[in-house]
Amino acid sequence: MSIDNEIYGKYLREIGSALRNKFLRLALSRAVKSYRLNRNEAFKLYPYIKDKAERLREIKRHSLKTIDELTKRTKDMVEDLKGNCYLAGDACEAVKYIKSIVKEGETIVKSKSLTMEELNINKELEEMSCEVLETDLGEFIVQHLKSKPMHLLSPAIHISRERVAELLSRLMEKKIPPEIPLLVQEVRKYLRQKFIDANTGLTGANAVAAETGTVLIIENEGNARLVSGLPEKHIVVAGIEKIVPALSDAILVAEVTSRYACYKAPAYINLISGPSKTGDIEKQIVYGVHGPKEFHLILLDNGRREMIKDPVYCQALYCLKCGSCLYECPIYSLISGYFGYVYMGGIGAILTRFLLGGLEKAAPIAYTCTLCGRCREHCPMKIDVPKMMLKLREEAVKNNIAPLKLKENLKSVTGIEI
Amino acid sequence: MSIDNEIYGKYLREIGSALRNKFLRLALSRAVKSYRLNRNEAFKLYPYIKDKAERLREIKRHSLKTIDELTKRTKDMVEDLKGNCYLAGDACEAVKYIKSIVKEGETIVKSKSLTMEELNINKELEEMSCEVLETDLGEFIVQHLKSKPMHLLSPAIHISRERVAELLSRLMEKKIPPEIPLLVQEVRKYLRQKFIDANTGLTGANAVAAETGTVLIIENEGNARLVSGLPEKHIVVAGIEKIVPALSDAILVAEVTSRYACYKAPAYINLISGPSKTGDIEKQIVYGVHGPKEFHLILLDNGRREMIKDPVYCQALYCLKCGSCLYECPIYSLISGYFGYVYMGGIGAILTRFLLGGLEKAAPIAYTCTLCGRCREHCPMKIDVPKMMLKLREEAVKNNIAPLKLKENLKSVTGIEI
Amino acid sequence: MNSILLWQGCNYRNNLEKELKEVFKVLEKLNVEFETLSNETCCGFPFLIGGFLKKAKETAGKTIEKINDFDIVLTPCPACQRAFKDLYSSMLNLQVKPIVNHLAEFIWRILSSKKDGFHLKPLRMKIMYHDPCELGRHMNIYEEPRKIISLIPSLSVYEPRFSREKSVCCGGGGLLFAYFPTLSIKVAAKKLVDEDKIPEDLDAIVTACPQCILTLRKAVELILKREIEVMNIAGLLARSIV
Amino acid sequence: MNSILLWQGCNYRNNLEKELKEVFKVLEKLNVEFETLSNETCCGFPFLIGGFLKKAKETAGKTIEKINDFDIVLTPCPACQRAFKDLYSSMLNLQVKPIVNHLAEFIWRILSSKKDGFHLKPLRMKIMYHDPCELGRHMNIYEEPRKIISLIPSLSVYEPRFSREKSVCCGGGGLLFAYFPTLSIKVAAKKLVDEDKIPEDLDAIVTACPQCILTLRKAVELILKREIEVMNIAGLLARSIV
Repeated sequence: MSIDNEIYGKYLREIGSALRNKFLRLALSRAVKSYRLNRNEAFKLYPYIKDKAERLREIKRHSLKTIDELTKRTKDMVEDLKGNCYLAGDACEAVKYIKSIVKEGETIVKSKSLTMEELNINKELEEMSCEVLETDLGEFIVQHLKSKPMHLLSPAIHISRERVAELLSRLMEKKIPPEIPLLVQEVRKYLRQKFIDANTGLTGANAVAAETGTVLIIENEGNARLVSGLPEKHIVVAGIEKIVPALSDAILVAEVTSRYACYKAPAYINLISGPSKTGDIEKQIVYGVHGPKEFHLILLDNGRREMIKDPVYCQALYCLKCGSCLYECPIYSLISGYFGYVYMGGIGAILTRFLLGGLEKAAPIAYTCTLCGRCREHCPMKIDVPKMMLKLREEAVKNNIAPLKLKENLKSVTGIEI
Repeated sequence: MSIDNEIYGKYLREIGSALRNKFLRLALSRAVKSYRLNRNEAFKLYPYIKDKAERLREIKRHSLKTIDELTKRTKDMVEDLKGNCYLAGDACEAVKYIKSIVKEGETIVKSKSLTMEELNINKELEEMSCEVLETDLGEFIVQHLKSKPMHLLSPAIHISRERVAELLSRLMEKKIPPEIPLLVQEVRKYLRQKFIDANTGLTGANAVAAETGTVLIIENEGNARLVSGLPEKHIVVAGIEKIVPALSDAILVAEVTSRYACYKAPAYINLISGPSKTGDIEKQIVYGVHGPKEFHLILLDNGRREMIKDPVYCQALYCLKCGSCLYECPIYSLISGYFGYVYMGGIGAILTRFLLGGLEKAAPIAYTCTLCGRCREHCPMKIDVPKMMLKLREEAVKNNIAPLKLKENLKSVTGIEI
Repeated sequence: MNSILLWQGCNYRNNLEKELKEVFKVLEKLNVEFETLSNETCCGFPFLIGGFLKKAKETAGKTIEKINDFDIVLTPCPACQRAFKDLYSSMLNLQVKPIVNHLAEFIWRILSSKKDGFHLKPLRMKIMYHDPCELGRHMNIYEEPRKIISLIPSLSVYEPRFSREKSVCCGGGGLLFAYFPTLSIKVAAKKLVDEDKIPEDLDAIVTACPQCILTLRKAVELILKREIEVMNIAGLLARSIV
Repeated sequence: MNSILLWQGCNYRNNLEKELKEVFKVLEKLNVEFETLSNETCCGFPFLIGGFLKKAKETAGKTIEKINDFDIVLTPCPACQRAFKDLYSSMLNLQVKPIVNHLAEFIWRILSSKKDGFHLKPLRMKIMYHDPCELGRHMNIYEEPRKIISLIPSLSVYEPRFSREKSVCCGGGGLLFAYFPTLSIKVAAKKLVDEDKIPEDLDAIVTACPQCILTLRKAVELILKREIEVMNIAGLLARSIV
């Protein structure tokens, strides 16, 4: 197989089949419609949100500039609060650390985290005979159907209620009709016992406040609260770009992310600082009361410091994963998560390049982008994706992996040999 | 029995016995010492906290002035998010509402809330054959020992590890040694099953953000997360004075409260907006996923609007319940919660007068205060407790319930008949 | 007087000959004296955005030699315009001497300066103006095409719900039309139907970029299967100007 | 010259006669001409803070009549001072004409103005100054007593960890000494031992309020059972001034 085919072939075939998927088309246009409706309502309720986004952009810029200081304060604070804070240089180190905390055969509950995907942790933990469960409804469905998440916020957008009913009927060994509220209840029941049995909870973070060593998690279903609240051990994996100076900055992240993700208000914002504790008997501090006894925060580099140093790519780390760019992207709104690898959409191409997949996975995405810049208009952080795409393509060419078909085509159009 | 004896007699006898309680004295001086140590450390870590307190004072002042607007926005938002918001005029109405939601024989878990004490809800629910469990460790101990909470933040400060061990041995029907970490673990075990069985969770709130309809709960043990996260129904009772305009204001409440309560960072700050929800299957919104299906916010007046109208008493509603004044009060640091009724300390006298107990319960506290003003110096909101005490005493005299002994004594000192 | 070069661009030269003639016609009607190059080749834009920077530099160097003697370079292609005005300098560190104008800017300047020197006859048709990404979001030109359109009597203009900064791409940008034409055309069809929600009685889509014309035209023909014209703004003007 | 009234206060008149004599002595040494009232009665402060506002108004009215002819009212009792300067107006809406000074303020003014008109002999003792709540937190007078003390040679001053705005109450404020003396004295004892952590070799506690003197003295006698003097700042000065 040629390198070109290896890099582009499967990707293009997937897109081709996505284009023929009628349910996906229906689901996507439903999703885009509800997204826009919610967005308009959310923005009307919060007239100052654009100013807040602008303020946050400045905070993010400043945070990346002072990342070393911020990382240090975070670590100091988490440890001061008797939590553990580990600075992982790459995915390998992070996995090794997690494996040193988790024991063979544990039940492990997870709540949605893109960053965790960089670790391929499910496979790693399953090798330790652990049962690893995604608990976000969409992720749960995708995991059990061995499918691929198709959206940051609605990973199972491409799966019909009938397929979910089939899946659950199989899991629960009884006939479950394809009614959505019922399906949700059955997943609740199924996972509730898993939550209770779980030894370790794994989550990501939407922001980390250095000043207080606080992890912030936004969610709607209430699974992250249980993942981080019931087991004896809670492990958080967060990219270093999630760190902001103060708690109020982290809240700004939550506000801007939520609004641009079109929530009037997310049901839950969880702020967690170290393990649970009490001094209620004779003022003696004991760790691990109703919540975890062990709290581990893994701050992941895994290519991020390299990004920070690059004046063009750097701003990709401002990304809040609000998904605002996706539904407004002409390509994504047609083929959803197929336009991406793990990180989706145009911005996903840059993250893929640095964090997970490398240039070979990023290049096909970069060349599927129309460079139209609509994402930049909708991005709360005004991330200049087209500009970064140009640099990605430049890198692809330098590495001799630009798509052959494109080269041929350009030659025939311009009459110039490349 | 004379009115004077009824009002002052039992109270003075309790104080007398508190003065003779050696364990209480030891526990209190231990508590004060650790409070001051933690306070110094916390203030050193957060040099701007006094400015934040000043900003918050302004926000509180403004919020009380615009309480009608804020209440309306809160109700609108909570309902928009498919939660319920009930404006309770008094404790009776609140109780009636709660009883309309809770069913006979339910298991009910509670997390610490002073406001809830105004409702005497435990008794009310027990009459419905419900099992009502305090889940904050200190409250749990106090509840099961049928004692009285002695501090806002450390309700069981007056109870020794030996007495706790005795209690737990009885509850678990096995011998449990008086080692504090072990005691904590046993309570965890005992309550974990209750959390799982519970039908309804009751909590208070440290702040309510009107803009987003969000309830904020600060805690360290992780019980509030389970109370508000596991049962099908979550009921919040909050005084209307807890409402602030925006989420960032609520976070300011959390920061100032925590710092003045001497936490470097509380383990958890929970932000809850409506019931749990998902749109993960075909974008159809379903309420009640891993968290509660029903969310009820009760905004309680119960005398607060009367306070707001009074130019002197009004500022008692700025109180964050941080407990900062208590350990620095010459009376409280000697006799703890005996200096108070349900709401403790000097500030407690004013709250007692309006919210729970009335003037007859407030008067003995008011006359036990030295009016020294040390609380005002330590209060983040600079609440002028001595000034309000003078007004309370004036009211006591007007209602003919000033202490007889004092009158006699003043006569003998001044030679003037009162 | 200024020397003016009409830079035609590959797409016009190779694929849009009829449209190119309309450009000539309009410029003549407006009494613009201009030249064209007999040896015009690619400006390098496809190489620039394809990542082929070495090739782009080579091509750009040659192009600059050809155009630098003129005072004004005029082009109906916003990609060429952007290459000259922005990308040559930002990506290749090369400078272009002449003033570079997109055709729409240039035409509007003339139309607005000599109010009585020409006559526009009414066009009884319903059109929609599509903002090309290269012209709009990338070069910030939104108003001139609309102003030109507004001068034509009797024209009914449909403004889609997303336009200007929020306009939806035709699907042909970023070389996608060259790399993956099926996807490109599907984007165009979705744009017209789901995003712009073009009305039943629309007669024409007017735009200002040759790539947009090609992509949208394909979508109209192959997927929408409707009789909607897709035309350059010069083509519209050519019909009206007397 | 100004007419000066020394308002003695009930506590001095009834319970601290020795201390009152020391006040007289100091004022005489400093050549202050002053009068006292033979018909001095309660200023009304206890009624004010006890909630007995009607009685307070009655008492205050009579008091004002007695003191309004003077230019300056001088008092060793900060409660009386606060009544005259603050509470009469804020709680009763009554105004007092003369300037009202606490003794410590007044003395410091004289001492600081005539540097050479007096001689202070050394006192070889270790003292702690206790800020009375009425004088400190309520009237904002923290420095004058300390400045007076600092003039006395050889004196060793122990500054407790909580002082000035953060000073711990003696337990006698707010009529608690009248209402619940046991509690009051326990507060005083706890204050001295746990809060001020007074050193082993402390000879005296100096303060500027008769109620503080009484409460702390009781605690020292009954609970601490130590031989520590509790004295007024005038008492200290009386010993030193020649």
